[in-house]
Amino acid sequence: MKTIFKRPESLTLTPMHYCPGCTHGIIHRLVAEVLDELDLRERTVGIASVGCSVLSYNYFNCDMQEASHGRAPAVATGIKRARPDLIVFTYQGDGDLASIGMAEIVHAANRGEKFTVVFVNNTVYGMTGGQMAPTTMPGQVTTTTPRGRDVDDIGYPVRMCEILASLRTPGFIERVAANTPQHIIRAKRAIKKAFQYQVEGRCFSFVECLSTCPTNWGLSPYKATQWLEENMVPYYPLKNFKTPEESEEGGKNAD
Amino acid sequence: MKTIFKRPESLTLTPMHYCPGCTHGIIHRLVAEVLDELDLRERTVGIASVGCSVLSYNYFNCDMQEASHGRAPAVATGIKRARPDLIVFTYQGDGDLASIGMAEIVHAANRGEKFTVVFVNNTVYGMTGGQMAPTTMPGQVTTTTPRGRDVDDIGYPVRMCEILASLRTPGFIERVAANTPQHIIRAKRAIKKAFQYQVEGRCFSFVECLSTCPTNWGLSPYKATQWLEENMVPYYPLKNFKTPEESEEGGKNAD
Amino acid sequence: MARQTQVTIDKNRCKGCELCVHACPKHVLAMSKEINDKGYFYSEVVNPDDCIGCCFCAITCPDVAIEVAVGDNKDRGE
Amino acid sequence: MARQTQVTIDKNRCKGCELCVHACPKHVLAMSKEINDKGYFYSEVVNPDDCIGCCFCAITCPDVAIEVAVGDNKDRGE
Amino acid sequence: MAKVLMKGNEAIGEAGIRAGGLCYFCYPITPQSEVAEYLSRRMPDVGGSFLQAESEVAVSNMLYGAAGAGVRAWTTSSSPGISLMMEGLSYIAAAELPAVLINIVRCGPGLGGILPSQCDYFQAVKGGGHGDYRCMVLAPSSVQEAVDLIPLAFDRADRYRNPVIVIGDGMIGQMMEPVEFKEHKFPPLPPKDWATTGCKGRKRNVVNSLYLDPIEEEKLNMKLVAKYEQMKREEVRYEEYNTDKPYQALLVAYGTTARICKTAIQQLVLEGITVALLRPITLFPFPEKKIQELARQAEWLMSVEMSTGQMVEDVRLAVGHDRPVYFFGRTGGVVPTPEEIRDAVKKHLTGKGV
Amino acid sequence: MAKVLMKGNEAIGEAGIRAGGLCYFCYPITPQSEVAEYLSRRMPDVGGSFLQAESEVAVSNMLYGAAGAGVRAWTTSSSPGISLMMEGLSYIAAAELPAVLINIVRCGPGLGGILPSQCDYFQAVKGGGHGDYRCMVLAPSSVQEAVDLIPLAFDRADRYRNPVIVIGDGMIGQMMEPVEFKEHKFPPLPPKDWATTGCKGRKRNVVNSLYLDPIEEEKLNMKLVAKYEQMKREEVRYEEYNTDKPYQALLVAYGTTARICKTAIQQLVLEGITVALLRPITLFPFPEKKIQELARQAEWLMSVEMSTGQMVEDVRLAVGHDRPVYFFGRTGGVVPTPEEIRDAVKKHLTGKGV
Amino acid sequence: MQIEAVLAGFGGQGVMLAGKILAQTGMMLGKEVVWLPSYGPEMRGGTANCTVIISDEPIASPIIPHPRDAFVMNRPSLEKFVPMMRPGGVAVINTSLITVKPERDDVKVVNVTANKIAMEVGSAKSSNMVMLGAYVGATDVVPFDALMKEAKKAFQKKAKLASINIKCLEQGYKLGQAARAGH
Amino acid sequence: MQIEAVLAGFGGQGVMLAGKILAQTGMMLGKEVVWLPSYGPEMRGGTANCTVIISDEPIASPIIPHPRDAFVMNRPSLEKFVPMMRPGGVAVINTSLITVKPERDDVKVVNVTANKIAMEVGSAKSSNMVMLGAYVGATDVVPFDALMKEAKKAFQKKAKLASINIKCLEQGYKLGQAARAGH
Ligand SMILES: Cc1ncc(C[n+]2csc(CCOP(=O)(O)OP(=O)(O)O)c2C)c(N)n1
Ligand SMILES: Cc1ncc(C[n+]2csc(CCOP(=O)(O)OP(=O)(O)O)c2C)c(N)n1
Ligand code: SF4
Ligand code: SF4
Ligand code: SF4
Ligand code: SF4
Repeated sequence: MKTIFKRPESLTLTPMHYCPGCTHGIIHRLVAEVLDELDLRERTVGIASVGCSVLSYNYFNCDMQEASHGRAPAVATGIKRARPDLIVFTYQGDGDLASIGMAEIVHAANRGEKFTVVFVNNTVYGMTGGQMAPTTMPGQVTTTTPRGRDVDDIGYPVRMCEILASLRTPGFIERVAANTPQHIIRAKRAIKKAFQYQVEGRCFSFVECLSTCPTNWGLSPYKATQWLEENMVPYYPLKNFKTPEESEEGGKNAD
Repeated sequence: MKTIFKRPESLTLTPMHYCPGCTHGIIHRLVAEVLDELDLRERTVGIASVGCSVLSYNYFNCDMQEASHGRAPAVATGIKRARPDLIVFTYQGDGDLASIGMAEIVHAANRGEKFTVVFVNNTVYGMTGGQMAPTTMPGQVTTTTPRGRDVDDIGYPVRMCEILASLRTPGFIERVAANTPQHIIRAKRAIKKAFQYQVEGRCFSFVECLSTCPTNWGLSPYKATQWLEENMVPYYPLKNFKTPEESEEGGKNAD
Repeated sequence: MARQTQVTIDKNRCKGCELCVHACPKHVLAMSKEINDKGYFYSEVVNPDDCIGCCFCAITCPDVAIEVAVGDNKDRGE
Repeated sequence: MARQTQVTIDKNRCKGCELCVHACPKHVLAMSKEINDKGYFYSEVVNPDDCIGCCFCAITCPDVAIEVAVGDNKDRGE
Repeated sequence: MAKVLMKGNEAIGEAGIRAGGLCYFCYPITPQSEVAEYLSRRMPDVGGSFLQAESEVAVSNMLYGAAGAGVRAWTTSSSPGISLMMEGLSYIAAAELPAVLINIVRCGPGLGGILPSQCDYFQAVKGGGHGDYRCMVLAPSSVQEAVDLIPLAFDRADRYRNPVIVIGDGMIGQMMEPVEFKEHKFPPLPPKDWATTGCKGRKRNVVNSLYLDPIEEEKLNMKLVAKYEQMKREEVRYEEYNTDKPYQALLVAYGTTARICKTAIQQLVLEGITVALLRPITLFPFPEKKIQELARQAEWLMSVEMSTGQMVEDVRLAVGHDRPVYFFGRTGGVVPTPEEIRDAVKKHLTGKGV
Repeated sequence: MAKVLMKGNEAIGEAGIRAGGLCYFCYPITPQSEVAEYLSRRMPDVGGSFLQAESEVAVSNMLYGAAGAGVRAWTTSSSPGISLMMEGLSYIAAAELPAVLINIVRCGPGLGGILPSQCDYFQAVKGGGHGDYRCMVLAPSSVQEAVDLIPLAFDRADRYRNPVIVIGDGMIGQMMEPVEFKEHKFPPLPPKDWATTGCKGRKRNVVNSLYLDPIEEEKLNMKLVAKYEQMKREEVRYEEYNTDKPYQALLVAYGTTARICKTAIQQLVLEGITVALLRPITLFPFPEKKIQELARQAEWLMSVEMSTGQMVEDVRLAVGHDRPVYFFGRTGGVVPTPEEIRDAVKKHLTGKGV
Repeated sequence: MQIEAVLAGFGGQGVMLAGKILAQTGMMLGKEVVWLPSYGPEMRGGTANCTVIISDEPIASPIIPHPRDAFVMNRPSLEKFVPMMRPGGVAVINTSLITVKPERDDVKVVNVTANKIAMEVGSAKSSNMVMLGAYVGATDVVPFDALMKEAKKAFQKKAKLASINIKCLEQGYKLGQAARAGH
Repeated sequence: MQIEAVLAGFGGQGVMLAGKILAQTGMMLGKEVVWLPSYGPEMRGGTANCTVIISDEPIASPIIPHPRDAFVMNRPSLEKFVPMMRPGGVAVINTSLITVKPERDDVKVVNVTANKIAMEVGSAKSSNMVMLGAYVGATDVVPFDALMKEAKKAFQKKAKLASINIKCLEQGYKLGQAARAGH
């Protein structure tokens, strides 16, 4: 027998604390597989951010730093500027990256910092108990939008790929999802590309991964994957928004 | 004789402290004229932000608050949420709004806060002595980019209108310039529209005004207006990026 | 069916989310009636012969509890 | 030329930036040889008769030092 | 009103509303997010304004704006979130704006842990932001007291035009206790004629903290000092426990730690050891004089805290070298047991140092 | 090396480079932006890294990242900017990372003014961020001393794995004085085997400050306390002035204020009044013992500060009620003159209180 | 007299609610009460617990390192909390889900097949009420009629569930009483 | 002995550089020196100033509320600084730009048409050197040859300007000396 699917070396053996069916675990595995396949584990520093994935420093089998809430891109910038030879990635939730961390992610992307961001969008603040996130869907009930998100009062969900793609600085920006095997396979491809761009020293790379939070959505894990498909995907289109190749060309023509 | 051009009532008589030829003064006057014309002076609160225009609380002849660096949109949100009947505007430089204040402006715009932002982009930190701003042009020499802004190291200038226009929440977004009489006349039209949208309670409104900093650019005031035209306008196109009417329609079709 | 495959589920890593059961196009997996050490009803292989080795179960398992192997001999010919 | 106009510059508000001089399409303004209270060479009206009342000088003055008035009588006919 | 069983965080939310805190800005953080959750449900009913901001930095500046517009504005947060408000808080104090901040303290430094702690004493009391400013700091030791102190916090914020911090911990926020919402009456407040509400019919108002002239800036500093001195004269609040009988030693403890000290004291009484407790309710102004007075009758004092020793400095400042001032603390979310405190007291009685 | 006339801020920049501070992050703020301007020119030449960040919040987290990767990282800022670093600083202290922060203090609170001040003493010394942590705090009183203390700051940051703050004011930053860059030798440092540099050939390293288990968190707190106690034993630095002769009173002052006190003392000597000065060079650890010792020979003490009274608390903590401790301060950017200090001293000598 | 009970299980098993009803009952009886939930990241594992204290005196520390009693609805809770109990306390154990035995001989163990009983009554979701009934039956920390009154109030909005829950409470109570008598 | 001079004018008139050369001269003479610029928002008005202290003793406060001497190149500087001077000091005034007279009779006034002289020598930009020369000529705070040496060093990279600047310094010095002798 030949093992065709097994636990990647870049994941530790520690069981993950995520709720049953939470797709954080899938995204962890994808990142770990990519580190294995590109043989980066021993020169990588990952940044765990504040959110359910804060304990990811226990799961990624490489050097890790835990960042303060929202500031993982600044921490990553610090590491990469200090040691450009290291491979650096951040793993951030949507509360972390799109709310409190907006300035840090926009500026890291705009400076073209040569690290990789794995952005997990599950439309809520998971760890603190399901409060509204900037990414919460219109009408979605959360613990701080008990009547559903009212877009007239607090606006529409923030789409990070769209924002970052609007910057002139070259980068790799793609949105994927972790809710079905097909989407997951594509997600891995995007994450791999993102790291490759970093290895080549090409550009900032950013993969937004739509993810579930069965616990705070109040849905079974499977129902949650369906909810994601039906509600999130139409608003958060899955596609590549930018590659450095395009940006360079585009740049030549546009400006 | 009939006076066809005079000092607006919404400016105090205090002489402004700006350097000779600095177009901050022009933009002040435009805002004041609009307040006069729409009869808003007595129910307006302006927010002075940290930058050369911090002392604008001495010049605008209405109630004023001075905000901490970059946070004028949060201060404005606080006022507008507390007293939706007031007319609120922020007056912010590019260091203030596009660097430290990135999270606050993006989120205020995304929530669709119903106030008006006058954003003065002069490509440098004027008050602190001409350091690089996020808006500094490629190759531009500043006191912290002595060899010129190196886009490979720190990326391209941030274009705020483009970023904010990428948000789904309806808004009014326009870029104008204060360097020639023609541009100034158009700038005033945009600022007036911006306030009108607020008066109608329609949306967040944002006018970016390209401005000069003769002192830190090391140019005479007139040369500075030319430099603006030749270097800034091609990269920062002067146009309307968004109106609530469009966003509403677009919204219906797109999502 | 052409090749021999083996799906191994680490029962005590399983949190009973059922994603693998839904992911499997061949209904190879089902939830047990027993609970594991953590107190979860875990996923089991119930129709091993139907497995086509697509790895969809493993791909969807958030807890990386599933390993998949394929028979070497049958493989070789392909 | 059709109407009578009057450009008034508040000499001591002027910082001598010369923007108004450049803005005027009719070369109505020029910089003085004297300095004002703040020590600046200020702008003056040197060719009042050429003024067409376009207000460009006032529009560009960052220090709001310029007022423009037009003659009422000539105006009426228009 | 009848007592209801209520979670501390929700009771705090309700107390805020009843005190007229109709403008609430927040950012989720354990262990206080339930205040926000409660208010997101309640605020629309009472016509108030609830907004979840993008960050605590934004929150502190929204408070500034709303308070500057003359509305009672407040927030709740926890340690790291409060640290992010330090610049904003300094601005609020400098612009003399009334705002109420409630810190449901968790363990630090850094991300730390979410369990109860009192490790933000210095930050609250000495001023964690830049510049010479002080906040009035109130420290309830039960859900009921939290509910009672919140109206006071709003009143004093307005009266002094100064930020007021209410400091609790995860226990107060998370636990349910029976509470009663009483009516609180205060003397009339001066009108907020300094607020930016549109200048119709009056001279324009400016809310500001920039001073280019050092003489003017020093005047502001002196005006602030005068306010703090007034607080020291008029606002000191504390609870005495067992001070009516003779006592060998005096414990000083605030918040939930004081509750545990009381149990320890009860246990000691059974062993014939008499110990008293002074519980500061205002941490700033600190009940310095009262402690000096009570210290005279004690052989020694002991500050009991969930920290590595912060309030103990203020106790030492009060009594100088006149009496030994010991310290007993647990940190990191470990809540001291009455037994530990009892043992610590006994150690000092037998002359053995800790 | 020969003396050169150099602006304080530029000298600080150069001293940082010479101390191996090759990773510098900053955000412009008066009165210290020239450090950044200098380093933007110099860093490329020495192969270091210069980055102007988007904000001070980002700066503090960049420091965290770079320090965690084992590189000497530092920043310079001023009061409001430092307030924005409070959360980050608390994380740096909690994760036991070495970083050097230089605060060229301006007037506060709020936006305040840019003139010299010492109003951030509490923030630096008591910990402005959340949680139980302390920074080592160094206070130079001239450009030369700033240049000399910076290598020490980097060394001690590494040695203790703790943030070190150097506190100056606009005078030190803006003025030119003659300076000499001396060679500084320190004992070898332990290898940074905890840094995140890629786990090749070793177990993986984690830089973190989250503790779910209160016992573990308390262990961290105790480990930090042990470091601070070691600093108190080994790192206290101060300068004595005129203490070798008998003196009636002892002034305590740091930084530029201490320089002015010296002139005042010279003036007093001419009038036959003998006064000594203790100038703390480390504000934390504070020269508590030395002050106690010197206080014995003085009738009274006076803390002289550009604040409304902050260090005076530490002086009082040191001497208790054994001697009167007076305070003299100017704030808001008003720098006290030697004459004022002289007069304040004379007032107390005649028995009249201030 | 002060009693402390920790109530623990999976999220969704209703231990928090059971604790609240118990505390509410104590309050209505004029006692001092505290209800303190676990909070924060530990929740993510899917477990939940709370502590209820009922006392005649003002309550000192609401954090109880060593509760007198425990009421455990799943195995991780058993493993976590039973070892912390004070000798002499009562441990009510949901043997529907817990197959191992607690390794304590100094506490009184009350075994209840809570899920099974609740299922029989009408809804597996009411297993928490079986447990609560059994706990009160085994300890008499509060009079049963007072408990019933508060439980009825708690469920009054959901008439359907109410009767099932009440029945579960009664069944549990009987079991508890029996176990108590049994020793 | 300690002397303090404030040097003030518009931004661009070169008062900062003049101050640096003076301080540098003091340092090379083995004196204690401090050069302190004005900084911050006041700059925006377009004025600039610095203070130079030269002393035999370590220097206490570098902020001098009442300087002995002043060297003012425009009217706002005259209005700001001359009233602050200590009695007995020397005020060097650029009468090319300042038409009003200082309202002090207790300081010694040295009038210099600095712009005019500099223009005649070859560049209006060198008016600061005329002023500096005049100040040193009127006060002898440092020996003129030492000042010349440092000035030459300061301009050595710009050979063309150097000679003009040096000439301006000399012209100024002569005027200063004359004014000194005149009283
Ligand atoms: C400064 C600060 N504010 C708030 C928090 C509390 N907090 C912890 S996790 C979190 C949000 C997490 O949400 P998200 O980033 O979406 O990640 P998820 O948990 O959903 O994976 C918040 C607000 C904190 N730790 N620090
Ligand atoms: C927290 C904080 N950081 C930095 C500063 C210093 N500062 C004052 S103004 C300014 C930048 C101003 O630049 P910009 O916003 O572009 O306005 P301009 O002066 O060019 O009009 C900075 C960084 C400050 N006051 N507060
Ligand atoms: S709370 Fe949501 S995001 Fe967090 S672990 Fe559970 S399911 Fe995942
Ligand atoms: S520094 Fe620049 S932006 Fe500021 S007032 Fe002068 S010219 Fe205007
Ligand atoms: S996907 Fe994994 S955790 Fe979920 S049921 Fe299957 S084996 Fe268990
Ligand atoms: S534009 Fe105004 S300030 Fe400039 S020269 Fe003309 S009048 Fe003077």
